[in-house]
Amino acid sequence: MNFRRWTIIRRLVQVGVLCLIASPLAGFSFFQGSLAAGELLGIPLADPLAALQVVLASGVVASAFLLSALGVTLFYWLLGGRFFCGWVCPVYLLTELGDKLRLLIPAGKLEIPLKTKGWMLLAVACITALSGVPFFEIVSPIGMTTRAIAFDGRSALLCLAGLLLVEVTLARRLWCRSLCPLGGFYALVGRVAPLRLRFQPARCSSCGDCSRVCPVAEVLVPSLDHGTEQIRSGDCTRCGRCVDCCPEGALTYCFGYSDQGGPR
Amino acid sequence: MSGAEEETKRVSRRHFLKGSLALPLALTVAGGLLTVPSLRRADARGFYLRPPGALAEKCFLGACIRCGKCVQACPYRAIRLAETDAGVAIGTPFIIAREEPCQLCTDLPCIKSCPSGALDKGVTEVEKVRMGTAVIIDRENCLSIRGLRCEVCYRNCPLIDRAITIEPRHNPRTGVHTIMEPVVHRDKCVGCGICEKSCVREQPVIVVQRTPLPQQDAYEF
Amino acid sequence: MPISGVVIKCQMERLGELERELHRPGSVEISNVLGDGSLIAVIESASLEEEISLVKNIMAVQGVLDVRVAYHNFEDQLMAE
Amino acid sequence: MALSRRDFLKASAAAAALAAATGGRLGATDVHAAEGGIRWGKAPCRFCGTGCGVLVGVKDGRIVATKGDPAAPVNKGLNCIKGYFLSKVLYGKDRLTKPLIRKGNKMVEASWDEAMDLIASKFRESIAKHGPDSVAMFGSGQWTVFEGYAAAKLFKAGIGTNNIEPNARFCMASAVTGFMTTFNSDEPMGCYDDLDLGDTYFLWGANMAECHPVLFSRLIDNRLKNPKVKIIDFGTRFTRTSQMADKYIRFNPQTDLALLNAIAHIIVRDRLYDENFIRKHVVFKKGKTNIGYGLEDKFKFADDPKPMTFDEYREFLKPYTPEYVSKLSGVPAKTIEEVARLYADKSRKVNSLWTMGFNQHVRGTWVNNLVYNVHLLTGKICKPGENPMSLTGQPSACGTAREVGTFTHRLPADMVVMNEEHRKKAAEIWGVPAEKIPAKPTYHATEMFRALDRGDIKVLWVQVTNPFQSAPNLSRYRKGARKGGDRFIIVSDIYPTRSTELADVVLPSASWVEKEGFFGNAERRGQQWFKMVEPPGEARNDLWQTMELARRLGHGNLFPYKYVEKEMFEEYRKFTLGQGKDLAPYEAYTKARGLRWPVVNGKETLWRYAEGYDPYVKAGEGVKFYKNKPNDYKAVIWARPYEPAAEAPDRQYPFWLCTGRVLEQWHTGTMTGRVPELKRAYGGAVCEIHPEDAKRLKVKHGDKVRVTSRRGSIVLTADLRGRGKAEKGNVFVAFFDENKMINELCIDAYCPISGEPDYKKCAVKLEKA
Repeated sequence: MNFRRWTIIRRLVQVGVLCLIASPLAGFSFFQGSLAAGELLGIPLADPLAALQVVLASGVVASAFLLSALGVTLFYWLLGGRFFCGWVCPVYLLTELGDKLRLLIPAGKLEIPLKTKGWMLLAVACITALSGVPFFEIVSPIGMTTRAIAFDGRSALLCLAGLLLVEVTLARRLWCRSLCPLGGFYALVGRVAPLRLRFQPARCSSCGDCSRVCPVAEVLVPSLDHGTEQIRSGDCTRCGRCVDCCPEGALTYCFGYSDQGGPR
Repeated sequence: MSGAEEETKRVSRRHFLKGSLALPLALTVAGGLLTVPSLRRADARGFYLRPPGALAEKCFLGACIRCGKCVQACPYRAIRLAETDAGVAIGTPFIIAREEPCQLCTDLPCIKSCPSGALDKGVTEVEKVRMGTAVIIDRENCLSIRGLRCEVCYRNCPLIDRAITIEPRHNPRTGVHTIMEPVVHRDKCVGCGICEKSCVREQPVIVVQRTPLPQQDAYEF
Repeated sequence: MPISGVVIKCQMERLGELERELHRPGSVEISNVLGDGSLIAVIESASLEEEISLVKNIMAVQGVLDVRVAYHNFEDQLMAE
Repeated sequence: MALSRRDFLKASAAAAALAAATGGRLGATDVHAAEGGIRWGKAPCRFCGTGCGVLVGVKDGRIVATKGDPAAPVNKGLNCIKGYFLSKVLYGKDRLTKPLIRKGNKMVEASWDEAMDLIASKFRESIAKHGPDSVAMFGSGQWTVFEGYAAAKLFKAGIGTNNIEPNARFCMASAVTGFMTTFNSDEPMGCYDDLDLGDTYFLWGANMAECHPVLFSRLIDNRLKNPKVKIIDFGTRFTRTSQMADKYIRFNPQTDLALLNAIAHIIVRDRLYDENFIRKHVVFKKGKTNIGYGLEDKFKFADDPKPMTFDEYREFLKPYTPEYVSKLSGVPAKTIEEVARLYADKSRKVNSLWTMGFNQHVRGTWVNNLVYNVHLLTGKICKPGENPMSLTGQPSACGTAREVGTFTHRLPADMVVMNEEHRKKAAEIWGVPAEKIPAKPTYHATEMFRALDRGDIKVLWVQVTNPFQSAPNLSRYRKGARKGGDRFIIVSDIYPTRSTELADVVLPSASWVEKEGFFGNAERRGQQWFKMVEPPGEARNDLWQTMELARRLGHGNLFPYKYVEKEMFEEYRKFTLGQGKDLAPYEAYTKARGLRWPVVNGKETLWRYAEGYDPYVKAGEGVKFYKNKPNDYKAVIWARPYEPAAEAPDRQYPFWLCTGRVLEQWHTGTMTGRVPELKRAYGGAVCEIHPEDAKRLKVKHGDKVRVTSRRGSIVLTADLRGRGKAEKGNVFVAFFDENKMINELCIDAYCPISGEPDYKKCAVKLEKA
């Protein structure tokens, strides 16, 4: 079916998030803060990675903070970990834009493995512990973007422009696919997440449209080759583009686990 | 398993070693080398006037997650976020007293708003706040010390007669007037910066600085 | 170190000699002599105390009626823009 | 040539000293070379009644510098923060530089000719149609002597109306009537030297620390030198003055009347009075009681003094026992006893100082009388370091408003229009037929604005003041001003104000050293200055404006001067000679740093009525109140009872509202408001509330509160940490803020004798806004 239902919904959500972050500027008060920590209708939200860093960096333990972080983790676990990347993170939106730009100009083809994210996560943890500052919060393009939106942090925009440039010229979706430690974190969560993509081999006509649109094809393709029932990889962002583009409707969202094996 | 698969496995392992391990390691080293010195630089860069209840600078830099909630909580728009030029302090909240000092809201909304504990929830009344200490850095140019009736800093101090008092002394220049010298009391001054804002000189002669650490002294009197 | 301008009122008849008597380059410099019997002097000193004592000394000089400090290193109060 | 910094310093030093020695102008030429082209001249400060001397530095036709004048006896080179920024008050961006005429709702620029023609025609019309009492002038205690004198002469001797009042009616009138009723001559016997010489100081309703900063610094220095010195501050609000005083005594608003009677009661009861002094120098009198509050239009009052004996006076004081008054005032009886004893202590030199707390009072005249009573009973008056002293708020409230007599009922030098002799003398000096000067006073300030509201006054000219921010019960009079009809309002000012916005014609004025001037401060010191810079654009001296109107109305002959200021002053001086108010020749003032009248044979007078100081008191007389002929040269002790305020808190409006000033801003802030530094130092008016009251109202520091009286309502920021601490049940708001005009809330009740409104007491309610 070529009506791109999920993509449209997802765009709405992504833009919604941007508006949410910008809302205090317009004088609204139902949301405060940013993605690192915020408050929606009085419910405290916290980025689990940020919380982790605070503990590692300063040893300050604010229980309420950690609790809300846990809540957020559970939320994303339910929706499939990197659902955060695909549906919420403004940088993902940015790199998607990069993706579009790549079609227009000769783009670099550097390949860096998805697993790197995990190692980056570890790296951030180590540096944070060593330096005593929440390292990722300092360099994170996510933090920069949100601050740029909510508090017009002008200088941050430069870094983002730089990121976009790299994305286009060096490697496709470099940041989101391979480097973002937060993505790495949610990839771990996503492995055991109940919300997944369901694949019905019977319907598949092997047209390969899905693998063309998928930001992390290397986890989609093998699963399809093996004809497994679910895409179990934590790297899948549940973005649903494959669902939208599959002419046979062989790919759908599903909730719950199937015991069938297959590459993670 | 077929040989081809074997092949891909080995390739991917090598690939794994080359890419997904080497790169993060490189980054760890690089990042570490970058951060630690720049952290020191941030300290050397001198004094950020932090919002009320902020932990000691080093600890604060660790505990603050740069979310900006305190900025949105401040009714006087006194709190702003540091830009990239602040090194590791990027995104942390601070106050430029000369432009808009902390008005010491009775209910301290900024502290309430801080999620990570970088602003200490234990600080509940304004008298307990310690953002810094006001210091008269330029006695030569202080009009009050010159004998003029200024004392604007004193009269605007929210802890008037506690944090700043007037020490009157005879003015030998005129012989019949009093020099009414404003004196800051470190144990009471909260460092809100209202005095710095209100000083009438072009360059404020009273400014908020990092509160000096008490020095161990064997002598008691 | 303080610099001040002072007006020294003198007995008319001793004006001339006082001008010479009081003039000490580096500490007390007479800049003008006025018809009404007063000397305009600039006093330089290392400290306020020294300056005060200088003024006291001048006051003690026989023939000096009154010394008024008219200016005391207040130059930046000019606020010239 | 480039001077090194050190050389520059030395040059400046020499220059300043020279300026000091030669009175600025004289030295100017010599100084010129020395200080990179800055010429120095002397002038009194433009602000309060203290009258500090300043040196004004001029370069290329612009004031580039000011500094305290080291040669000025009042301040010896010091200033307060307002004086420090004097050089900036004239150079605000929005300075008025062209006459403006109202066309519909717009003010359009016009030439002086158009403007003056229009004004003159309006005056002529109105006088022809409705008589001379339909035109009026509202002037100022910031008028130079010349401006005030010219206006008074034009209106009283030219146009032939007594419709002339100064804003001093709003601040000094009660002091005047106090002096007149007790001594039959206006203005204090003492001078600022009393601040150095005394050892006991009672401050009544005066926040000297903020409103007379340099004098306060002098008073405190006296205490630093002399451990015996005691400063006792009576007030209804804890101020910076209270903070530095030895004792702060809070009393319930309006009960100062009772307190002073209680003090007298104790002094008489325990025979602590100076019998000899009383016998020689004092008579006792009583006047009417229940004299009303002047709330209704056209309110008239005439006192009817009856002599009484000491015993009758003793009887009158009977009820004012410390116990009774303690209940009334909230001051412990013990404290009242102590205070009375301090006042009477033979070993102490006692002074009383007061300002608006006494004067802006529905019984202002009475309370002034009562404080004199205490000094007269104890004979602590007319002695060095022992005097009652009324401080003033404006630079020439004394010099112009009071001495020149720019009130509806007054003529120069203590004379009044009601007195035929006085009219004759004035007419003679002014060279007009005696009958030209009307014998009946018309409206005092408040009544003047009521008359404007009613339409009895058609044409009103406002000079050097801002009544449509400073008048009480403001909303009524602001509305009245724009009611239309034949009403026509002219405002002369240097900046757009809340008054110019109501005007039909706005005239751009010259200010301070943009013209030659003469001020008289609170210690009878007259101070002259020369014009030093040109006013900006087409701005012009108010003196010229008044004389120009005179010329166009055909009264040009009243001002036949060449060197206007000098000749006018010499003419005015004729009034003062031999009256115990003698002024020196103009020349003398151009050299001196001011002289305190009476000046007889070039010698100024420090203490009036005192042998050895006042040339009018002959050897052997000791003290003589020689101005009080009607009471054969004795001062009057008045039996004045306690009477309640015009409006007191009730269930509906439970708080007292008091208004006043802060150090950084002056009056309606039109000048200080143009100095960015002062604006930053104290930006806007706030509402001082007692923490417990605030708690009850659930108001925190910084919250917005709505303050409402029966006359108006404004929203202010609550201040619980401020420099001033409101007492329970009281709130205080400064009146300088043109965006928060607290006077809209003030009641326009006034002292029936002085006509001065009570800005210190009315009832308001507070709500969290």
